[in-house]
Amino acid sequence: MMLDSTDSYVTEDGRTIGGVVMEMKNITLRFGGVVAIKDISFDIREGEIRAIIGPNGAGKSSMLNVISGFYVPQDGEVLFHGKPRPHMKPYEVAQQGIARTFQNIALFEGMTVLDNVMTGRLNKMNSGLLAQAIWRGKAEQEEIENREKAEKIIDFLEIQHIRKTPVARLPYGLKKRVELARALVSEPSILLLDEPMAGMNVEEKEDMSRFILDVNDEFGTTIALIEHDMGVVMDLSDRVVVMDYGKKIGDGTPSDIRNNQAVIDAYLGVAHD
Amino acid sequence: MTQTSEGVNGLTSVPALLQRNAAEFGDKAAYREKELGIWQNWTWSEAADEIDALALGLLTLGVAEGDFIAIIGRNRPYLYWAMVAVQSVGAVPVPLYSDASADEMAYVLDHCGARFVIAADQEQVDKVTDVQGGLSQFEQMIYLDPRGLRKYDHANLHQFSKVQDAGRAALSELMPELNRRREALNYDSTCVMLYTSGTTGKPKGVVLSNRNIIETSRHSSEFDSLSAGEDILAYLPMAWVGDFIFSLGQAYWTGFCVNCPESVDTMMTDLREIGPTYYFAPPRVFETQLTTVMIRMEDASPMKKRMFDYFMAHAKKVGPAILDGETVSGLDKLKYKLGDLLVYGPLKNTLGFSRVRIGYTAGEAIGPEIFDFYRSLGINLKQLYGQTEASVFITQQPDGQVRSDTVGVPSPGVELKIAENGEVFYRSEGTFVEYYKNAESTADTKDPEGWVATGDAGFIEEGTGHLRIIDRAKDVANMSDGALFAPKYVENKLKFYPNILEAVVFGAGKDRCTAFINIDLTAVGNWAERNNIAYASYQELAGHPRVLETIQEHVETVNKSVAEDPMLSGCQIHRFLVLHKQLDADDGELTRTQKVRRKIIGEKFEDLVNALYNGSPEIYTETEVTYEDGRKGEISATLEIRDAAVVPVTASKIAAE
Amino acid sequence: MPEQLVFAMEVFLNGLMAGVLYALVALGFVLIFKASGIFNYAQGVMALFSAMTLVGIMKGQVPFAHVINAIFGTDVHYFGWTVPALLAIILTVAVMVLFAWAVQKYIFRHLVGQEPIILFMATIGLAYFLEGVGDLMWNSEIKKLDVGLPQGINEAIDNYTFNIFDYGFFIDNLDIVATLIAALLVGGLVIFSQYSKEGRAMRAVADDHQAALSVGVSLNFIWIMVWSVAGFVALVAGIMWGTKSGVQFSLSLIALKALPVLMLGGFTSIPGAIVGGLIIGVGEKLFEFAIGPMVGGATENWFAYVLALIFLVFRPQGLFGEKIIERV
Amino acid sequence: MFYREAGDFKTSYTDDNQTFPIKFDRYRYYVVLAVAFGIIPFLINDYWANAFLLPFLIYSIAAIGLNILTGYCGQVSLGTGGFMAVGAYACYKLMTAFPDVNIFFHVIAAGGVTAIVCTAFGLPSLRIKGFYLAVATLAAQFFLVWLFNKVSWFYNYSASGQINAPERTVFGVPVTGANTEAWATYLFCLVFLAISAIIARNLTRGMQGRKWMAIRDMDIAAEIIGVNPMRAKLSAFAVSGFFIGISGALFFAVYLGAVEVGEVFGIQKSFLVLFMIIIGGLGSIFGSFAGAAFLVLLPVALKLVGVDLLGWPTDIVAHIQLIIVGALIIIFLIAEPHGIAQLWRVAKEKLRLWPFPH
Repeated sequence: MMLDSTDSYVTEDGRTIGGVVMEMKNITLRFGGVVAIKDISFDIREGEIRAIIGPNGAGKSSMLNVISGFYVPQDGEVLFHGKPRPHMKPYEVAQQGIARTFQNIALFEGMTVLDNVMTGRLNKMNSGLLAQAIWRGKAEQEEIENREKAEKIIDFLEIQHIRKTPVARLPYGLKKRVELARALVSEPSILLLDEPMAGMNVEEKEDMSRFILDVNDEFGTTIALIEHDMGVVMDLSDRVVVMDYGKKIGDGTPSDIRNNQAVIDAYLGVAHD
Repeated sequence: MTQTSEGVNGLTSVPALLQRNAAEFGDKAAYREKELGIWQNWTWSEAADEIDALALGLLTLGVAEGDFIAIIGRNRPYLYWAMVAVQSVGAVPVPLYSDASADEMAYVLDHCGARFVIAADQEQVDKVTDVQGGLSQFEQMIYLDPRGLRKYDHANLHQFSKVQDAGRAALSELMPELNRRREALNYDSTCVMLYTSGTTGKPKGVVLSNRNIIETSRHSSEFDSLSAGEDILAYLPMAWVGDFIFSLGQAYWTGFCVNCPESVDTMMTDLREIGPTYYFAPPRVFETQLTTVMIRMEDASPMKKRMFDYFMAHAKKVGPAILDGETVSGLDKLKYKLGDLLVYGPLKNTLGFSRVRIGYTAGEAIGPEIFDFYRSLGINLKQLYGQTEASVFITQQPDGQVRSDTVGVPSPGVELKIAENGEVFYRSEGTFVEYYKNAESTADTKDPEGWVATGDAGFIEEGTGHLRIIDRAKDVANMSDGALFAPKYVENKLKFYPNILEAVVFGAGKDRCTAFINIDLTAVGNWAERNNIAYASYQELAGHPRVLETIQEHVETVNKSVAEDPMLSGCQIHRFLVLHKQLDADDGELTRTQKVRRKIIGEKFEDLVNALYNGSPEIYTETEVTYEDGRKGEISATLEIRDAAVVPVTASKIAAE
Repeated sequence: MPEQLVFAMEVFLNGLMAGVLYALVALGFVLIFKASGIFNYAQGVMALFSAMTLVGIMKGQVPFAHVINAIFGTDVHYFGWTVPALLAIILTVAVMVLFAWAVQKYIFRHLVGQEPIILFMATIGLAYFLEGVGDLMWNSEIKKLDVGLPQGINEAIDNYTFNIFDYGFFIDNLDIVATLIAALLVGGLVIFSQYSKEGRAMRAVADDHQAALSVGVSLNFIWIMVWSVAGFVALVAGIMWGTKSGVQFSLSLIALKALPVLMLGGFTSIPGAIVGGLIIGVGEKLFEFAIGPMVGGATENWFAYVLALIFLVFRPQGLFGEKIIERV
Repeated sequence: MFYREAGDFKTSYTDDNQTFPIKFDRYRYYVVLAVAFGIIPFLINDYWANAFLLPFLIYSIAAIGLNILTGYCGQVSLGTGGFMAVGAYACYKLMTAFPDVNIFFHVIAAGGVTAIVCTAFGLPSLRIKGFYLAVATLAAQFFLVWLFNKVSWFYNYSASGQINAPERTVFGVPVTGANTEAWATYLFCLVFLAISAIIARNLTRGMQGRKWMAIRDMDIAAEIIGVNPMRAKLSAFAVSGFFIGISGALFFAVYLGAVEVGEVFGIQKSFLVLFMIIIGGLGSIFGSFAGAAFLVLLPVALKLVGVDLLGWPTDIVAHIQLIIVGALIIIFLIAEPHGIAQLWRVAKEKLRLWPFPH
């Protein structure tokens, strides 16, 4: 299926996939001598679930870090809504509506679930220090409005019962869900998920998949996720990028990828030369 | 009996009550629901607006007077509004059990010919859609929670809020029609139709008129002097008459506030937060709560444990007396006060009972020590006796005359009579109109003078005038030697042991009684842990010799106490077995209200029953079970059958002569 | 040759020598930090404590004398014997080893895996504790310490420089000796950590605890060892300062002197500590010499810090520290 | 045990967000306020004012300040003494420069000045972290103390090099200078403490607090989800500086009356306040109070027992105090890193569950 960057189409399960929102153009990223990403290009379409897969050390996470502005590529550029994105600080990227979760959970252990989720709203709240100090008018107003937003997500991800529990006390699976909530509550235009199912048991994986689909379905959120568990990815995503040793070795719908020789080799671990 | 044909100052329908409340306590809380982390609040006037909006919306959907509209879901304000909205447009609400299976629903929906269904969420919507093919009259469905339903075909599917918006939009043009229909409602128009789960056969649709509901609510509210200040927690199935009376009838009559929990699993915390002043729960709820209390206290430091035991003992001694306003020595009072500070108060608080002014339990007999436990804490827990056909109240216990072994005196406006076979009959303004589309069973239960057969056997105690129920009338039978056989009576005695969850006693027409026992997993499991007995499954635990030991002891003590009653001494249990599976409504062994279906069980486990009588020491059996997700499966087990010591009956007979 | 320059040279020399001492103290920090990630604020107090102990032993002081007197109303002070310096030093080293063992057993064993900042605060607590103990044991009055190090102006240099610049540099013998010893010690430590088995083990621990464990190095042993070494370094520093300006509380402040050295040199780098020490030593002396008079003097109090601070802003990991790569 | 929470439910986020959501706690808080404002002023005498109450109030403010920086934002500072000095000297200069402005505003302004200075010294925190920063803040400590020592403009060229607080009044009642009364000074400080505590609480429970804690718990993640690290850290330094400045001003103007910077605001002060929040509880307003109370009372108690009761020489008692404080720090860091506040929380949980153990 050849599509123009502005075309949109409807998936068989009735979701509308829009035009390209973000495009990676010939990204190359080096750490000193090591080349983490070598001249990779791909795009992300509005409302789709886009997966980046590959064996460990393929450079998936580095790619996600480039998208979220944490790493600055030496070559290539990131186009956001068609315009090249100037080099900006991670928090500026976040303010553009790009939220993410982390491979090894990065929650704020000292806070409750609710507070963690609330932090996701910080770009939506702008009352000044003084206003907050006296806790009147705008400050209080914002706090309440955003609390409600947060609660809706908490409700959506079914974590009401742990609302006021310090995250430090939570089991792994729940932490992952809280982190998703924190990212989701910021109403992101693109949601980046870094190995959302790493280290989960089967049920937890099923739950997480369900939530990811629900999120995409209910809020129409564009999702880009990294996963090395092939199976999960194939069921979840609309399109898949496959990376290996920092190079892109495949890009297309799950079915395309399944019959892509290079991919199969990479996963069967054919010797690289 | 006094016939108030026109209600009290013209309040002849629930919608009328609603308008009165909106006028009288307009900005007093009417509904609360724990949602999004706080208790969302609706005043009476807000509730009235919501209900009007929905009613108008229903009009736009073309609801006609006399239509039946099924309402399916857990307790939520919206669904209560739905009931009243449905009444307002002259239709009849039919609440259904939300945990009912698709085919159970199919039957009811078909039987009442519901044109509309108001469903809570995707789960319920799916169930109905599965069966709607077979429903000739079914037309449209309204759903509350849109989650997951966005992609459904909305040809005849509407979102609750959208319907309300439509209603609000059409306010000006449809308001007259709505008012007309509301006016049209009178004391004898149908208020609600409730399906009795019925311990046998298919459910029957009990038609209750406004008179039934409002009169009963009025009487019962006055009986306990309920006020608009009460708070109740609505957590029992909306399809159950009790919930309808408490959360709708009485709530609308007195104008008190109905609080809905966030979800089933947060029920306990929500209960604690709200701290209801008026509370109903079936015995097993109190039972399990007591069990958990005891289990939790097990881990307390010895010193704290000792204090707890000490004061609980004292409470047992004087608590009930103090509650009944009897005089106790000043020292005891003081000690009780201290205990209240250190134990009772905190305990009630953690259980959420601090504010309970009146608590009721009914539906089953409650164990004396369970009952006394709560009363000794100073919780005014009482018993009532009732059924759907009576709009609940038949008898109830007045303050100060509360005992675990009676169900109290006839409720105001209720007449009682005992037939010669011991069956209890009643007559009141709460008496139901009819069984929908079922003239003959209506005739069976309700005679021309309006006397209704309860189907329970009992007698009125001399002196106190309290009613005592022995058993289901049809279960009361004779044994081969002619001795009276009252299984429930024995089963209850057994079930008073925390270890025993359910018991089914057989013996009608037989020479001696035998029993199935269901162990209580929480209690026995905990006991097993403490005696480090390893077990992999319910089945394994149930079969464990030491468990059988304990159960046997229980059975034998029960036998002793049964033997003391000359009339029923024949009902002692000679042989018993512990079932390898928990009796379950999904397998049809219990009703949705958790009552045992004796007959069905008897047939289903025929092999086991035979084994009980043919003296075999153990029996291999295979049983079909239904899992939560509806899949069916087989479990097999070899059950050990035990003989229990009995007190020689003849001896006691001689003593009697 | 202009006079100012000559003075500057003298200042420079003194700075160098002070710098070597700083380096010595800083080394104590680096050792512990490398091996256990602990930033040992108590280093200075350890110097004070060891010096006190040394004096106490030499004079034959009764430990906790005035506590005992206070409680039992007795009046004991001295055993009435004196101990030769060398023996006393050996005994003191023993005490410091004991101290190292206790610190490891009772404090840091329980704090393994804690954030560095927590460990740092713990060492501040330790500093207080140790200071208190020291004062209780040997009482807090100022003591003279003389282990026979030469003192007074070094005639040779004085004359020599006089002949050249017709101005005699004032260089104290003690400083020279101190510098030599410090230099020796620094050298020794470097060699120790590079070539000895324990030293290599120590570095292994520093690089990767797990790895170190897997090659069968006992963390506990290593940590006790580095604390002992640090104790020994502290003792040497204590002797220098003690001899120079008496054993008193201010001695513990040399730790504060060493901190900027570390920030400059990087907490994990032995050469860094040395270079940093010299830079600070020379820098602060020259700054005081050049700028001091204009701003009222006593700039040594803060010069080192502000220098290090400014430096850090531009190179957070210090001169020789490894670059910090952040990951998520 | 004393908690009766059944029926104490929340119908709005405002109720749910309030500082003391549980009725019982709320009432206890009111009682404390009533006692502090309504009763103590009538019972107070000079001994208690000077030995305990004033230092407690003033250190509490400082502790709150440092706790915001260290406990909430995770930036350890050893410059507290220096910053208090800024507050003190700023206050002194203002008092002498504008004698007819009310002292109240001088103190506030002193806080403001300190906030600015503190922010300036916070700049390195953008590049360096953990104890690198801690050590860096020592620079502030030494530099500032030196500055106030050497530059005589700060102490108005007085020969002694000291600064002395002239008499100033609030509503005609002297709160500084020679002839003040205990109750007046007490109330003056109490008002400041109350306001500081409330402000601190509001800041820490809102989004600002969450940003700080986010930086504290995981700065990288915080930045990636949109926290601007520079603003977060510098605001923490500013707010912290503001409170510390106020406490410094009060310490000089109200409590001591005369100050020689080296002795009063030396590095020991920095450590003292740091210890207060470690023992009291990092990241807890209540902890700030608890820690201050504890470390203010300890010497008083030790003196009572050691000197007055056992008649030991004061220097021994002083040394013992060092040992105890040092040991306590270590013990708390090992056993209860969240200090007294945490112990309090645990106890409270137990009481709420009573009679159940868990």
